[in-house]
Amino acid sequence: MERPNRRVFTETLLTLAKNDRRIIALASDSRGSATLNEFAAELPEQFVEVGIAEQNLVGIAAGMAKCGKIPFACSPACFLSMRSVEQIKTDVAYSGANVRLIGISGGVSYGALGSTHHSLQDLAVMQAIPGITVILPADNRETAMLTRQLVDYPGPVYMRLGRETAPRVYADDFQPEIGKGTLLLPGDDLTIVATGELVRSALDAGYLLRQAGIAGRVVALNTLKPLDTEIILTAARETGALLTVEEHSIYGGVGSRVAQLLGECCPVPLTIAGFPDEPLVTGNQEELFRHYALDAAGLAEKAKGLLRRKQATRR
Amino acid sequence: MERPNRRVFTETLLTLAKNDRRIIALASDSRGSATLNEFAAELPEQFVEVGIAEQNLVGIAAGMAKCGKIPFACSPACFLSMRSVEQIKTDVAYSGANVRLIGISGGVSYGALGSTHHSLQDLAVMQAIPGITVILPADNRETAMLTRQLVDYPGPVYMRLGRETAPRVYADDFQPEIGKGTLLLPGDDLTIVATGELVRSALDAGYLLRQAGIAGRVVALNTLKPLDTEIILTAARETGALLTVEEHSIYGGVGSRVAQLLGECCPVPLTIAGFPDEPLVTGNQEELFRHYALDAAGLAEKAKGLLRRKQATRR
Amino acid sequence: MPWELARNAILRKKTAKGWCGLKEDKMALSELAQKALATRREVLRLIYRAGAGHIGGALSAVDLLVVLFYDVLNYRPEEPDWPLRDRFILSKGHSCEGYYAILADRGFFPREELASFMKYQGKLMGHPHPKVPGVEIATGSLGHGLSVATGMALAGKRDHLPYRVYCLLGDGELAEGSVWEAAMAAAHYGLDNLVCLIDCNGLQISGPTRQVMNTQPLAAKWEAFGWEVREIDGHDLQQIKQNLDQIPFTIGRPSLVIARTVKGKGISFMENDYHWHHKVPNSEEYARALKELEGVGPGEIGA
Amino acid sequence: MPWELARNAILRKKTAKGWCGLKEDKMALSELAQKALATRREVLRLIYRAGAGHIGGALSAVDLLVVLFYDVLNYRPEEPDWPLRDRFILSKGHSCEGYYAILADRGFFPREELASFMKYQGKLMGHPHPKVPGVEIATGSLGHGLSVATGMALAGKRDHLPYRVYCLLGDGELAEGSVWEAAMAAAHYGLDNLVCLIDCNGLQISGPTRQVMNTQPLAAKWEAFGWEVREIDGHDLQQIKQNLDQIPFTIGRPSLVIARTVKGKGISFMENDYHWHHKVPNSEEYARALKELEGVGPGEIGA
Ligand SMILES: Cc1ncc(C[n+]2csc(CCOP(=O)(O)OP(=O)(O)O)c2C)c(N)n1
Ligand SMILES: Cc1ncc(C[n+]2csc(CCOP(=O)(O)OP(=O)(O)O)c2C)c(N)n1
Ligand SMILES: [Mg+2]
Ligand SMILES: [Mg+2]
Repeated sequence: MERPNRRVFTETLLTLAKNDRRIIALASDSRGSATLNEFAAELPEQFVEVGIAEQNLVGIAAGMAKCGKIPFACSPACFLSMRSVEQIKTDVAYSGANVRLIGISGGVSYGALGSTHHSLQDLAVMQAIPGITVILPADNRETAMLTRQLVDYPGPVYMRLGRETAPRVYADDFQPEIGKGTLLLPGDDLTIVATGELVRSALDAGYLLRQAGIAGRVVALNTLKPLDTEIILTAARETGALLTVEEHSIYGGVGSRVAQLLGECCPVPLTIAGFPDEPLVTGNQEELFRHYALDAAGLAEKAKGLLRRKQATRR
Repeated sequence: MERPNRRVFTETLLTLAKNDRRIIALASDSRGSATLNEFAAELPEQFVEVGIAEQNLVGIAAGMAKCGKIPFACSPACFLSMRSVEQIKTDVAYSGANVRLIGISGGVSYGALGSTHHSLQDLAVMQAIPGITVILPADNRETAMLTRQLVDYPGPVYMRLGRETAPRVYADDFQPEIGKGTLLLPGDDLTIVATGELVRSALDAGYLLRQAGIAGRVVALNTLKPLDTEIILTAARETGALLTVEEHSIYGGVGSRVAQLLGECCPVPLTIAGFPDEPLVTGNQEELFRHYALDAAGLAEKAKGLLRRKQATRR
Repeated sequence: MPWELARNAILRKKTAKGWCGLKEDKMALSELAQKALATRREVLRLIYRAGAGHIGGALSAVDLLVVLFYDVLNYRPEEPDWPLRDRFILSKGHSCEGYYAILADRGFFPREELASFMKYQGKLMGHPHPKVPGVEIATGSLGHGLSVATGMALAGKRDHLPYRVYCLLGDGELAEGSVWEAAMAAAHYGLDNLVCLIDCNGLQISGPTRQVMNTQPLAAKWEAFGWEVREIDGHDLQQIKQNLDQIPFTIGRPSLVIARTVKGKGISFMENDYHWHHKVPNSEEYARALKELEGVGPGEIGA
Repeated sequence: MPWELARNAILRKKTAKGWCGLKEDKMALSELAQKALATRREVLRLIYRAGAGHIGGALSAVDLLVVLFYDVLNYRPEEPDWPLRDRFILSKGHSCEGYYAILADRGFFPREELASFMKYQGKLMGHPHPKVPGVEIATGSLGHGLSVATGMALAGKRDHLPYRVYCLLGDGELAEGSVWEAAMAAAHYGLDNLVCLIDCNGLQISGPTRQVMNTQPLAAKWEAFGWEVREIDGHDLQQIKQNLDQIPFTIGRPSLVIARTVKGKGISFMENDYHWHHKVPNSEEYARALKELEGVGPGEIGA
């Protein structure tokens, strides 16, 4: 049964932490959202609660990292990536502290709670800070396996996890790797490049396109930085058109990073699917995905538009 | 005689404020860097000092804006755009408070003071926040005229100003407008799109190219958001290759925004000139520009490389 | 400036009688109690219908909100931007349900709007936003409100206007450093037109505030930061009213009200239980809770 | 845990004698005074040569740094990552000149490196960065240091290690809310292995701290936040030493030292003048200043 990635993360972390005293979980009154209650109860000496103080969360984590700990600082992505971003820039990234920043309930997970609770700028700012690996797992399996890899991964990391149940994407023998994209569906008409928990919608869009006779390739990125440039450039060369998909502002995230790569190496038509640069309507995550055409049907439509554009330029 | 843009800004603001009691200048122990000492002395009732507390600076400015004031919150760009960014997102942008955020000594103005004092992520994060106009004037004249336009410009604004003397770009009859790009030098071989105080270097690079027999077009953007898409797309169609120039990370700023526009409307070869995604060497602003090939000579070389790429793809 | 204080006192009196938007005269305590009960019922209903919301902190804040909006604040519902209005900022923005219920009851927007709470394309989100009439600023991220309130109070001082600014914070929220930035600045500028109320229910999401991150002792902290502090029972309407009638507590200083409250107040099985921070009652719990909040009278909201 | 405290005391004693990297025994006060003078000279020289830097706050902090690095802290310059070392964090990172001078004198890096201060491709930037041996974390943005120090002290507690963590802040810096987040957490976790020193020179960039943004009364604030507070003369080497020898001031609480200092200390025309926060002396001023700092003796740095 599928579960929320944040829950899978915490369970994995607890298992790891039982055999590795270096691992510390930190929360900012975010134990519930991060599902860290069990961790706090079982390993109180490896748990740190800082209260509602996200700047301090990151500073403390950096200090502990510099003393040999492997801190996982878990806080809602909206607050972690904004309220404490200067600490992330300076105490973590610039100082090279091995902190794992876990952005819980990322994107529009919090739906109708409004913009204060949406993290739609996190990829933009994290990407622009040198030295941070930016990870967005798609499903439970990937979350568990990347969490394991995180323990001894060098340098600071930002990992964003969703709040709701994450539908399965990968088979049981899938071996994800940080920094390596995955070809999910072959095809040569165009490529959908998706990240995070929208990978499932992108894959479903790929199937919808098949039904419409379009061979859409689907590629998943679990890491925005460092980017798997190889898989994207291959897709650009072989399919000649890319649709990027992300739970983020259309500016500064996956789409803009891919746009940059294409412009610098292989200019082809591109469509960026994400949240528009305007205040969002009220709604839960699913409603917002539908409203802004980020569900499978919406993505398939965008892909068709892109294909028409590709064909028009070729003519 | 040319002077630093921050100084021109403050003088203009003081002149305006003398006739407009709505205008408030706010500082966070940044009076010196913002050259607000004279303002504070002449108009104490329109000046607010909050001390070293950038979050509070923005919150207070938002509150004053909601009471009919036109607050200009002036603080080093590195702190303003990061330490208080969640206040900018929520209190200013999301709440629609008419605050003018003035990022002083932006980019690498503070040179050898190190990364804590560089603002190379500000454009990325501001661009991803809905509702903020992002302005980067090039020279003294443009700074003065845009400052005047800011007073009654609707909605929140982030304006970034440099610390050092800004060399002249524009003639005395130039009429800049927020959101409107300017063609500085005609040419059809390629286009250099530059922003902020690097416009001058871009223009000089254009002249260097001429000497080398290359007709490089030079376009200046004083506004990143809303973007003058017209002038960029025209350049893309007419010159077939773009080099963007910014005092910012290569990720998430002007280059990535232009890349996105090109990918979505007119895919052509692109080169993004900015600071690489790595810790910078020690140096003052000029040394850093030279080191990272953002001076006129460096930009001209980049342009030549781009031209070769354009010609290769055409062949 | 003592002359200004005297002038403001006169202006505020006039305001309450003549300029103010309140149709009725000041309410009797019994009426306020009815309003509080009705507001609690509406909080429960909103959250039950939406299947979401933050019930514990909404209920602990009701009595403070009722005294503020039915007795203390000057405003004009038909002219929400009236420049002389007192400002209210719900810094603990997650407690928006009671706030919405009261704004609707006072006529800032039609009561029917309440049905859209957290619904697709609705106007009322899970945290306050200024597109809702009566809301001054977006909150929901904790620790922002007092800075904004400080800016508003400072603007009032600079313009010599008689309005006051009231800001409500949670006790867990006091761990945010930004609160102390604002506290320091408000005292520095001597903003005696600023009132901060702490909904001191002793709990936050993860448990008792003393255990999660102890923000106590509140009085000593705020006094050291230059505020005039009073501690009251946050569910005693008369005490709330009496103290808020004495603003500023000291001339030249901002006023702090530490309101001792009970999280989940009014619904026995929610009281003092941090799990009810944002748990949503099931149908059986809803019925039981509604029953406990029964009461009749003219003050009933949204009945 | 009293047993742990006793154990740590024993371990720390051992450390000072045996494990520690210090070649010489503890210094006499007169030697410390020489070091302070020499450090001030080096501060002046670094800033004059670089044509940049923050001289006022660097000079006010010298005596605190000297006592810390020549008397109090346990460390091994040849093994800067030694796990049992005491940690020092210069939260007011702009005062790096004295810090660099002392680190070089203690052997963390070759003295010649000082010549690269703020120079193109040099190692020593205008604010500390951990690529410089002896520096634990990058500072320069104010208000970060105490959180990091709190994390280090907490890690020490969790691992039952005897090291201590010392953190130096400016008095203007205390306006940053993040400082109070850290202060609250350090007290919450009873970090008596954490020492915060305030370089209380009464000035910041724009003027007297009382006017810019009054962070006073310091003692009342920190006490309310749960710290044990002592106020000392920040230029009296003996007083500094005596008080730092008594850490923790109280078992189970973090210790705060309010050091009354003079900005620009040691150079008469810079003393108590906020313009010298980051003004760079011209050649005439340089000569005059150097003359005031003359003094001879074995402790001279970089002579
Ligand atoms: C900056 C920020 N961090 C975290 C949260 C998530 N959050 C919402 S309510 C809450 C607990 C608030 O506790 P308290 O201030 O005591 O409020 P009350 O008990 O009155 O509900 C938290 C942590 C938030 N809204 N904003
Ligand atoms: C977050 C942040 N805001 C602003 C600055 C700019 N700044 C550098 S030093 C300084 C004044 C510091 O005053 P104080 O803490 O009293 O230090 P001291 O007097 O010891 O120099 C300021 C505002 C900064 N470095 N970091
Ligand atoms: Mg509470
Ligand atoms: Mg000072």
